[in-house]
Amino acid sequence: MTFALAIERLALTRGHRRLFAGLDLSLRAGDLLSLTGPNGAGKTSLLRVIAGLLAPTEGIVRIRTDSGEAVDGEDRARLVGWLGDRDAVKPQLDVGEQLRFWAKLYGTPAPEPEAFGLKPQLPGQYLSSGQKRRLALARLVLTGRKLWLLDEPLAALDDDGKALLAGKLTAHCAAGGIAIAATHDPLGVDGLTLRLGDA
Amino acid sequence: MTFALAIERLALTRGHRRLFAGLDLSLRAGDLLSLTGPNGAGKTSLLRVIAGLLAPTEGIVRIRTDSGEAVDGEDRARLVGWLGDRDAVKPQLDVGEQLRFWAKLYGTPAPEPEAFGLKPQLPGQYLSSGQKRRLALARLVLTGRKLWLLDEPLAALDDDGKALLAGKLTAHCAAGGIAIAATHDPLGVDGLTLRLGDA
Amino acid sequence: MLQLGNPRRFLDVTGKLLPWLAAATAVLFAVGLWLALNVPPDYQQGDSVRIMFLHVPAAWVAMMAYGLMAFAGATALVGRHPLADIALKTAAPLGAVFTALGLVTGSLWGRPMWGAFWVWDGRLTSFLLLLFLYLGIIALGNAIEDEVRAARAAAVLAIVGAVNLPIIHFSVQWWTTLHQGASILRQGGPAIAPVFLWPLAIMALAYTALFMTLWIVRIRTTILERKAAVLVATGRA
Amino acid sequence: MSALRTVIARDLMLAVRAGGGAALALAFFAAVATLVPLGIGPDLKLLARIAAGVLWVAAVLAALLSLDRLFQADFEDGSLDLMALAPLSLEALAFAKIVAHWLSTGLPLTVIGALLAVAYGLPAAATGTLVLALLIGTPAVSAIGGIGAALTLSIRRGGLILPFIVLPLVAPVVIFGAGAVAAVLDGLQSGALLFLAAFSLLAVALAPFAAAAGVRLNLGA
Amino acid sequence: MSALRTVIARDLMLAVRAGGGAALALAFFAAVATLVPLGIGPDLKLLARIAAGVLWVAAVLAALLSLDRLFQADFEDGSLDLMALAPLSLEALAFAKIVAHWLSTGLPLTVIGALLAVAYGLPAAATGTLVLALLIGTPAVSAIGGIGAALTLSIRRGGLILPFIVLPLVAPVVIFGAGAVAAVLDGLQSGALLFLAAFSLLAVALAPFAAAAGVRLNLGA
Ligand code: HEM
Ligand SMILES: Nc1ncnc2c1ncn2[C@@H]1O[C@H](COP(=O)(O)OP(=O)(O)OP(=O)(O)O)[C@@H](O)[C@H]1O
Ligand SMILES: Nc1ncnc2c1ncn2[C@@H]1O[C@H](COP(=O)(O)OP(=O)(O)OP(=O)(O)O)[C@@H](O)[C@H]1O
Ligand SMILES: [Mg+2]
Ligand SMILES: [Mg+2]
Repeated sequence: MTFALAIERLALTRGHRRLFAGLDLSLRAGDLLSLTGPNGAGKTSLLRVIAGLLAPTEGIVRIRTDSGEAVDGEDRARLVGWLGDRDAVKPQLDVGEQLRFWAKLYGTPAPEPEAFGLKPQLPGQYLSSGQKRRLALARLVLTGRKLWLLDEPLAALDDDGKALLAGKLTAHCAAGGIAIAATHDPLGVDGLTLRLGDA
Repeated sequence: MTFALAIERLALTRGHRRLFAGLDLSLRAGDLLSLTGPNGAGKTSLLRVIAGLLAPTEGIVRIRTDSGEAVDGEDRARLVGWLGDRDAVKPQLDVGEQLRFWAKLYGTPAPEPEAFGLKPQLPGQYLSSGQKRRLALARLVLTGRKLWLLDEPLAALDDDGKALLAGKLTAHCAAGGIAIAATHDPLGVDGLTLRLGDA
Repeated sequence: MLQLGNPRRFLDVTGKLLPWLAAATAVLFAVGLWLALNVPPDYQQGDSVRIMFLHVPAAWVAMMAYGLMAFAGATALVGRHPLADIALKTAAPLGAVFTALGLVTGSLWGRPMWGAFWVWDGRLTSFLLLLFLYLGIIALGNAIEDEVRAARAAAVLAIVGAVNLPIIHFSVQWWTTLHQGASILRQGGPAIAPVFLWPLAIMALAYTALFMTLWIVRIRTTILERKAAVLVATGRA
Repeated sequence: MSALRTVIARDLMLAVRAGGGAALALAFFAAVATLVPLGIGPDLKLLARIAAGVLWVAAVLAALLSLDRLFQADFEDGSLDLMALAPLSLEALAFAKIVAHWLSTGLPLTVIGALLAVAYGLPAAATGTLVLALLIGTPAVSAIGGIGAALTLSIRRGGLILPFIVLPLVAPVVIFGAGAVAAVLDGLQSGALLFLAAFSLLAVALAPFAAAAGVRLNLGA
Repeated sequence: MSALRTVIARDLMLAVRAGGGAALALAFFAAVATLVPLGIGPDLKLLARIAAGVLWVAAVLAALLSLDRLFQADFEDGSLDLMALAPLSLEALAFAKIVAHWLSTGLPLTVIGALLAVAYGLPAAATGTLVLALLIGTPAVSAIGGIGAALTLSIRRGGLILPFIVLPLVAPVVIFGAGAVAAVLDGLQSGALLFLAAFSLLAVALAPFAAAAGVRLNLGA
């Protein structure tokens, strides 16, 4: 048995607008999926549904863990690594403090900020857009979760940052993880693609 | 005499870190400049200095208007169209209300939201990342200013949005404007490039 | 009770019940008001004692309505039942109206009794807070667009707010207060002349029947409205 | 002129819609007024005695409450940059925001204040004076609060500015405002309202400059 | 357990650093206490008489002031999503946030409350009771405020609704808290402190569940 994600007949309607319906998807350990589609197609919404943060209108999302256990409902949350479209960076804390906090919360070791091109003493308030994105990426990596959900991970990253991201994605999938990334640009890593509703 | 921008010996130090120094630059009507460089190089900071929102440590920024008048200091603000890294979208107002407000404030006609792929009745709270970016772009266009400063304008835009941006940039420069865009990705329009400090 | 939880069954049963309930309300009010107008004037309060028959039952029903609403809220949260959602949502405005009625009649009574329309005593203030609570629940329910989420939020608040009920009731014991102490619902039996007791009891029944009638009507209309909305949305109407 | 009106209209709309601003302040005011009798007991004579003081303090605090986000929200989401670049001086912008704040809180506070004064059993003449005082004094509160809000915009320890800058400046408003009512209650003549008017005028005239300086300082941060 | 401690420690740090949270609440509390005597005049007997009520109302409002952003900031910047996905139930998260809020405001408010009571001329015995009452009662305020903050998280008119939710629920705290002090002043026996303790216990025990329900509800918005 290996880690796997199965989505069946998933549908979501937000404020009278049907974003997607009858969506089926199955991914296995090692798969990387690029989620594309026009602005407002529902990429972010789909990621939230998969994470269990948003209830779908219909359908189910189920994860099979390495031990063969089928996990759905709220328990899914414990398997998800999240990189949202907002950076969740606190202006009052410095880079090191933020990483240590999340590491403690997720019960994993905190990574070296330098490995992500960040200075540990820099306060969140002074970070440039790309530096914030790098911090968010570091936080994703530290969760150690097997299902990564990334929302526009390339935003604000420079070439070096993009290579860093590609490296992390490759390593994650090679280690038996699954990653789904909503993006408008190529991730620089081979993988599957799902295009959501062209309006 | 045509519209022109001249930067001389510009230097900026933020919190003990020298971001750039001795920067000289001169642009003329029709020029499009891509500002590139690694995360934290100082692209956003340079744009703020040019707009007059941030005082440089050294050097000057001067604009010559069509009528040959040389404008520097705070008066520069009146010539700048700004698209920041944050979207300045209010959750409580709908798309149409936001555009009408900025149009009135800048004393120009409000554009059709539909021309930017937006529904006028959609509340700011529900906009997707790309929709917010499109709103910010619409706001830049409505200012009617001759010097455009754009910070990561491509972020969150889909292919159609990128084409829209490229079109607006082309039209702006063709009409005798100047545009400077901090970006990590090609804008899809021919132009000059300035690369800031590789650390 | 369980069978009533099914919306269709609820419509059936209440459809038969409703005319009787409405008739009972009318009769109770007629008798109650007639009695109230014919009791002898109080030796202290004179004719203004008659406001009691409007005031006290209004206050009681306002509190009872809150209790029922909170119960519906608990059912909605535990059982995730759509009918409980509707019961909660429809009870709130009705309860608010009865609370307002209790406040207005109390104020009118307070003018001759205390020389002021309003005093800041414990019972009056806590009853005013009950009105706020009702308004808060209504506002919260309306502020959230999604029906299920709105019902759940309102339910949480309704349950939490139930602590206010004992506070209103016991407030007269806990503070030195101007308001009448417990004279009817108290340990050791009512301390009120029997001539007043009977009309008061009948008026209390009348108010209760009125509340029930209105509540059932509102629940029925909401069920039918939602059915219609589903039909329209699915293109079947 | 039209830019000024535009900003005022928009800030009013945000204040009303967001709920965060105007409604919260009013609800807060009403809350204070409701809680105080619960705290000090139902003695009507005592309540009438302290009514003016309590209502003034409550009104000032309610106004200040919504003031700390006067520029903050626009600063955080980038709107302030765009406003600084608009054809409108920062002074005019600050003035517009202060006016909008007063219209959305000061003015309604005055109206609610009248109701609460009656509920507290304040005599009619004193209630009239209180309302007049609130009408004259609340613009000063909006203006002074605006200075504080601008100065604390990006300062990390902004919270401390409130007691050290705003409090000493609003104290005269409370003193003259409540003093005017006390004088009426005691049947005395008093120039408190005149002082209040003078102070308020001064505050409204000077605040936009101070606030604009504060904003300018913080944009470059 | 360790996750709980981690969140508490981080929220405390944010409250202290931001200035917005803890410092603002304390400053506000001190401001009310300073302004009230200015508003009602320097009558010491009167001040002592109303001290407990005024200080309680001020403390409750100061605590509530910082409460409306208890979850808001984390919601807006996306941190709440990450916390919902962390190995920590939403109930535990809500509890941690309530505890952190109490530590950063309720507790210091109690200390400052003691000082202010003395400044208001409250007798020693009554001051002791006031401090005890604040210590017992402020956790309930944090807990109740937490419920309100969670329920109104994503609502556009949240600010308007919040006082309606919170006010009726905190009223008992003010009543019993100030009542306990009044009883001591009048030389009466009173069970107010017991009631307060019971109410506070109930509030703290139940609030995490209600608040978690509110957060869960709003994450899907
Ligand atoms: C605005 C003013 C008033 C309000 C908000 C008010 C509120 C209430 C409430 C909530 C109750 C029900 C308490 C319970 O059963 O637990 C009640 C009952 C009662 N009220 Fe009032 N009241 C007001 C004025 C008055 C006045 C002026 C009188 C007469 C002097 C009065 C006499 C009574 C009596 C006799 C009861 C029944 C007591 C019992 O046995 O529970 N009320 N009122
Ligand atoms: N107030 C400040 N004090 C100290 N350092 C600061 C301050 N503001 C910004 N910095 C630092 O200045 C550098 C430049 O930031 P800037 O936002 O200009 O970078 P950028 O080129 O736009 O980067 P990105 O590509 O990530 O957007 C960053 O390293 C940042 O940490
Ligand atoms: N609560 C809501 N009520 C109504 N409509 C909503 C709500 N939330 C989101 N929407 C709408 O749902 C659509 C999908 O939004 P979503 O953020 O999932 O898009 P996206 O594919 O991520 O777009 P982008 O590429 O711009 O990030 C948008 O059109 C948005 O306006
Ligand atoms: Mg998106
Ligand atoms: Mg940048």
